Amino acid sequence: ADVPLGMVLPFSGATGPYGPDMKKAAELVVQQVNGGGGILGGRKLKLFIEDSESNPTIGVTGTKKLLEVNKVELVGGFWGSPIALASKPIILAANKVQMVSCAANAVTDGDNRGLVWRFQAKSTSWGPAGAKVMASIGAKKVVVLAQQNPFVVAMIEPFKAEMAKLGGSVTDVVMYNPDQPSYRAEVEKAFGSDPEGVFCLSLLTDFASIAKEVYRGGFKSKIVALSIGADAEGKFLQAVGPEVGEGIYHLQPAPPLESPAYKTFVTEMGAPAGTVFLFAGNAHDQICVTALAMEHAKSQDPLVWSKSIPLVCNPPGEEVADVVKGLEMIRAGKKIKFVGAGASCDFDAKGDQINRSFLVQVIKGGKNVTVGVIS
Amino acid sequence: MAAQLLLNGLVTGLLLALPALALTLIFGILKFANFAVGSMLTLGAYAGYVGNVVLGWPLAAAAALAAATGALACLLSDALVFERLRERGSITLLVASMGVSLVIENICRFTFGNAALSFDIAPARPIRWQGIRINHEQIVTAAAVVVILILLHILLTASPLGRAMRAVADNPALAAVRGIERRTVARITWALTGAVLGGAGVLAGLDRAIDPLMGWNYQIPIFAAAILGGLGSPVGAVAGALMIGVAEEMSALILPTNYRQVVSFAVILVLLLFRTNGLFGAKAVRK
Amino acid sequence: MTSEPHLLPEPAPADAALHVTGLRSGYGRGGDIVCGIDLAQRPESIIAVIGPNGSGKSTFVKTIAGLLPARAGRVRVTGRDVTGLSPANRVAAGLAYVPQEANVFGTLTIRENLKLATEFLRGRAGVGPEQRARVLALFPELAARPGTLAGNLSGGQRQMLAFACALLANPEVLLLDEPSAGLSPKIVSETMEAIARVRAAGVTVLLVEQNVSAALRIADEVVVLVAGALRLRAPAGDVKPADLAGLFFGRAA
Amino acid sequence: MMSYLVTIVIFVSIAGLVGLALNLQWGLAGLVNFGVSGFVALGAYMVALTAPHLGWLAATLTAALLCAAVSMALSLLTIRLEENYLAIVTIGFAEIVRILLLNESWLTGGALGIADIPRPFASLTPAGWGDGIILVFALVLVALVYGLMEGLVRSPFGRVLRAVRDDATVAAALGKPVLALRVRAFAVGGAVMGLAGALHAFFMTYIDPSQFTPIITAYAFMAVIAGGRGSNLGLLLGAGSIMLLLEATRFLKDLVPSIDGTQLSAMRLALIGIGIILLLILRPQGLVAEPRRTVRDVFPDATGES
Amino acid sequence: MSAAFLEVEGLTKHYGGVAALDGCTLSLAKGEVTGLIGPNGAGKTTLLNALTGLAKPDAGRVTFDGADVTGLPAHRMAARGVVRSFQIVRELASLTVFETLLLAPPHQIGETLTGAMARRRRWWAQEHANAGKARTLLERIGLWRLADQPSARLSGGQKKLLEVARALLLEPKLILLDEPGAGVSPPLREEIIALVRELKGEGLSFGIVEHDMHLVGEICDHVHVLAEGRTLVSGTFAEATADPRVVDAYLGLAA
Ligand SMILES: Nc1ncnc2c1ncn2[C@@H]1O[C@H](COP(=O)(O)OP(=O)(O)OP(=O)(O)O)[C@@H](O)[C@H]1O
Ligand SMILES: Nc1ncnc2c1ncn2[C@@H]1O[C@H](COP(=O)(O)OP(=O)(O)OP(=O)(O)O)[C@@H](O)[C@H]1O
Ligand SMILES: [Mg+2]
Ligand SMILES: [Mg+2]
Repeated sequence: ADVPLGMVLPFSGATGPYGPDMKKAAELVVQQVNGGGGILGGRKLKLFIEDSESNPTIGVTGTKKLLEVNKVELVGGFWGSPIALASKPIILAANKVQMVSCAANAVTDGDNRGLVWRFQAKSTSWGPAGAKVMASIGAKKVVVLAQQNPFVVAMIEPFKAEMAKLGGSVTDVVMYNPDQPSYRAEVEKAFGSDPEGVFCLSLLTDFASIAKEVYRGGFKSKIVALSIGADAEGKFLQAVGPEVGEGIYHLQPAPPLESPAYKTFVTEMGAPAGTVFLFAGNAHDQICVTALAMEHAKSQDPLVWSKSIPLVCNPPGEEVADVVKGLEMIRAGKKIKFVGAGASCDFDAKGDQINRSFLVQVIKGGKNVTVGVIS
Repeated sequence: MAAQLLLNGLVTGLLLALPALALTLIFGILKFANFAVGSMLTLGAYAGYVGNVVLGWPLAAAAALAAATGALACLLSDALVFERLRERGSITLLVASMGVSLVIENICRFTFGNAALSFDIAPARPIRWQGIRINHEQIVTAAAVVVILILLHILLTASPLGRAMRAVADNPALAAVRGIERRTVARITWALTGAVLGGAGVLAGLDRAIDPLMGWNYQIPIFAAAILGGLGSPVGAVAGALMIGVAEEMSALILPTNYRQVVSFAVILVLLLFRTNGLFGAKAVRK
Repeated sequence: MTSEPHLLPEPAPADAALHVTGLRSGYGRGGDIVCGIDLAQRPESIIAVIGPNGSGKSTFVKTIAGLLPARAGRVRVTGRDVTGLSPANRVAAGLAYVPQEANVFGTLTIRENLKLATEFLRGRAGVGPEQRARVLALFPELAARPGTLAGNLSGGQRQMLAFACALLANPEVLLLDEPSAGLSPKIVSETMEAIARVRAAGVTVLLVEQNVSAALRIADEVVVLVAGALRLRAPAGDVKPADLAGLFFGRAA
Repeated sequence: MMSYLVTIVIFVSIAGLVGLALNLQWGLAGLVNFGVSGFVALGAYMVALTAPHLGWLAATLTAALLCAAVSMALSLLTIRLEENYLAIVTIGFAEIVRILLLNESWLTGGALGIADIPRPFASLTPAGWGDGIILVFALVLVALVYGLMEGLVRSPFGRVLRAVRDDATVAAALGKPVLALRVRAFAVGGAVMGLAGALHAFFMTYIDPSQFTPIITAYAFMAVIAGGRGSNLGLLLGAGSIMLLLEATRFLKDLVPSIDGTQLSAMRLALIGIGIILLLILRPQGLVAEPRRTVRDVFPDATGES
Repeated sequence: MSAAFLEVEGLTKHYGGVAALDGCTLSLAKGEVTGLIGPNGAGKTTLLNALTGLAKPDAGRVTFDGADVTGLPAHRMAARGVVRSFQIVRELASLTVFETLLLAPPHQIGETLTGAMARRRRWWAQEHANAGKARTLLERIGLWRLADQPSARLSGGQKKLLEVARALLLEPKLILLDEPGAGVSPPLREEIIALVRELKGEGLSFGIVEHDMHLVGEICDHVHVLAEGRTLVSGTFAEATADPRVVDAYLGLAA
């Protein structure tokens, strides 16, 4: 029999740009595992994907369909905290595992019976990282320009606190609602006072508009943005061109770029070396971890195999990145530590990924240039 | 700051003016609020993208392609959908236009994906004048909008075609016995609005990035502008668009920006309390 | 029923200005409202169509004008078969029609209404300037307020405007559906005189009227329509209003 | 499979409730309310905020009352507007509600929303019942509201609303209190939309502003039009058809696995659009016609054509 | 002439440059039928509009049954017992002929929200009583056969008849009819005359705008001739129509 797995991903709506690569990465793992003989003595993985349309209600029916019609053991994916939060009670009620790629702290709050796993850094940890970048580029008086969105909102207070610790200050916070035709007024307000730096917490589409507006406005403040907005796996530069992008810093909990695991992943995705996949790696890891944990638990019962997740991910153990090899080692009775393409995949007791480092890049001459890694 | 916001507001308003005009034109003549204006705008932007980026044409040529595409899309949706539902009341047509909007938006998504795209036009730094920043693209936009508006205004108020359009809007049966074919007038109207929307899409694409949802984001301000001006009144649509643009941008002076979208509705509500048919809407004619 | 006036000999179809044969029509999926009407009208004549409410008079003229499709039968205008044509294309054959209800463009001004009367005649020309002045002189109220929206006119003023528009089109065949409704007695007689004058100028008029005595005064012939069929056709001079009472007694039958 | 169907039935119920309300407001009284999503959101948030303290019954009633009151206030402001103007003002209302919910996080949790909304009879639900209780709750609610609305549609109240819709001036000249009638229709509809919101909140147990997009309004109008304006039974069928269309397209993509995700999703959404258009074109009179008081209702012996 | 029921004093209404009503002064007597005639555009319909709350007068005073009712909104005038029919028919398009007449009677319990829900029996009984009256009326005006037909699908004359019937069923004190005879066939015009006479016999008062001199002559006890927004002549039908000014402006030579 097959082992059905599901993912809820955005293919349309405001977060639509992020879904396709995640899908591709997940399918890649399924292929590899099945090619390597499957799990649990020859069972094949079968992947079902639903579109969330960036809308929680649609996400919920999608989740229901996966759970009830496709009988999946895992519902993964989940780009966007509201969708994850809305689907969580259903998945828990069905005693299945939820794996998410979103950042809002609330997702792992509460008693999750060890069934909810986050393949992403918590949003509270993003703010301090941003502050460190600001400090490193010498911006002391800064403004925050942020989309009203659950995972972004949680970053603001930690950012302010860290800025204060580093001797700077946040002079203004400009919030805006997503899905506006233009962001002229917001840009005017955030940049008009000529702050030294502006922390732009935006997604791709709005950031493209904002960056164009900033360029055309001739504003001089330095911009630190999230890579979801200012890179989005290369889509940002495609959208605005090199002049507009020039000099924008951006950061993101990053895959271990230098690790062999990530490099192999990039090749397998068919992308040129050096490509930074922001979310695809997480999707990849979700399926890998699921397969490994099932094999480890010798069961596809979520209540059982979910307990094996830390056992195959956290040290100690022999580090392994290739899922097929990992499966073989487990079958051979070896203790392994899985290293993912998206992260080192260490989890704390609440199911949050820990030890995630942030990759800081700056756009120079139409290219992303790595500035450093903040851990 | 205030002067700059006012200018920004006028720019935003001018961008809204063309789609609002298209909306009001369809409403005035075919008697329904077309929810597909947003998606037609998106389609225009993508058509412009094809012309400008894929085919490497200059922007003006790409805009012409966008206008033609818009006109064609409107004619097609009329032939396939709206004409068939014409007897069925304005709200049915409105709902049908939501369906059309879904189809067009997703044709764009299917073809071009979700990621934002841009024209192949190097953005320019602003021209500074008396502390106010003005942009090259904004000047182009303003000029284009003003020219189109004047042409349309002349066409509608002073030409026999404009009269025929209004006659059909008023009473299609009577118009028919006066020698005016409703179908022809409807098609001309659609082609005109489609062209206007296509052109507007290119201007919007210049202003921001092109993505499948861009038109949807314009939708509510477009409707607000057309309503504020008085549905069916072209002059009103333009005035309404400018007012909405200015009110929204200027509100940043006194309101947090995240409440900016509330402003246009407040303006509308207050206005409609006193003038139930918008700024320039025709007073209800005795039956 | 009193003595039934004799039927006139039908003119040969070739010289009929308006020739309707076997005409049937109705609304939507409902039954026939006009149930097989044959009528040939001499050029430069006035036929008054009278009948009870709901007998199908308006439906009959609407079908001739092309606003309702004929379910059977043919319509010829000045020898040309217009049966399948759209209303707009019938205008080219010289047909003008004034509906019973909604006969002006309410949201357009008087001036615009008058302009539209001659602007889209499809190759035909409206009346000359001299005649135009005559028509407008008939209704001084209209000429005095060209900027008024037609929808704001009084009931009678609308009738005048609608009638004026039809005259300006200089048609071959003029279909009038109750032109006198709502007009003051003085204007009724002036309107009727105007109709008689356009007949003299060569126009063929089909006149639907409830104001039987006014219609009889100018008509050449009268036809009575009851329940969608012609019940009587007679020279106007032979008919007295009182004679018709019997035919009406079916009321809305 | 069962529980997926249950979910669909519950969403149909929610859409049905919204549709019933809209059918009263728009179908019967001609008031174009494009702020449906705002009222649903208000109901849902009211329940989310009060249910933990007041219990589900009081919370549900509070939601209905709040929505009725807000509805009444809105209608008093806008009642003289012609339909398209009313439409935009009500869209504006929904937008304002959405923006308030999104930004007043001290009360609403902002973009994070509110989680762990207690369900009715949660403690009584036997294990393994899943959404059974909430399904019963939904069905009872729909049945009650349906009964109420049917009563209204077929009563002289329904008729006088239709008269107001056809020509308010004539209705006023006939001595009907047009304004009061409109306010009432709006308020009752608002209350029912509040109930729909309550059901939504109870079912989801987590709500956030992005769940209450204008698409709810669009689907409600589609349901009413597809089902036949003015007819409640038709409307429930309409709501069912729309939901069916939305969900059936999900299975379509299991059949065409080869194209990429975005294109699949684009195809699915386009199909929904086409489905809506076809529904409108192929169902000219709606699924069921508006009920009328016929001669035969009063004079069983009468013979007449219609 | 009996006591004044409705009194109009100096009523003025301007539309832009047009004085539709220009200091119009007249009165309608209780229990009588008063004719309002005059050339097209004299302001007759505007007068009716001003009396029934559909047009707000610029100046002047209206008293009805002793109370000042100037500028009251439409439904308040209707509630006081003043109803009207429309010259250019305004049918309730989606209501059937039968429903239109069932709608007309005032004070229906079932038209309130609570009444509709909680007092089914009561309103059903009322409905039956009203239906009886509606049927009789429809049979007289020849529309019973079309009772279940939506009003939009009537002929012009039938709509007019329905319009008049709707006003007659309202049980008002004063009925204002705007050209009830226009477009109505002669036999049914006689029927309207008969109906008005009957209702007058029951104590109702009428104000009738009409261009059909036969109808006016048959039923009107008193006639006001309006011209250019003012009362030109008042008197009996014979007196009014004999006045040379009336003949000149209104009747023309043909009459
Ligand atoms: N809303 C309006 N706007 C402008 N002019 C108006 C309006 N209503 C009426 N008028 C004008 O006021 C005058 C009086 O109109 P009214 O309808 O009262 O006439 P009437 O006596 O009823 O005429 P008829 O016998 O033709 O119905 C007319 O000249 C008309 O054009
Ligand atoms: N739009 C319509 N749909 C369906 N039936 C209609 C429609 N219009 C009219 N009828 C019906 O057709 C019949 C004839 O109507 P028509 O308007 O031709 O009568 P008419 O002879 O002109 O009467 P009138 O003298 O009252 O104007 C009537 O019984 C009417 O009910
Ligand atoms: Mg007729
Ligand atoms: Mg009048």
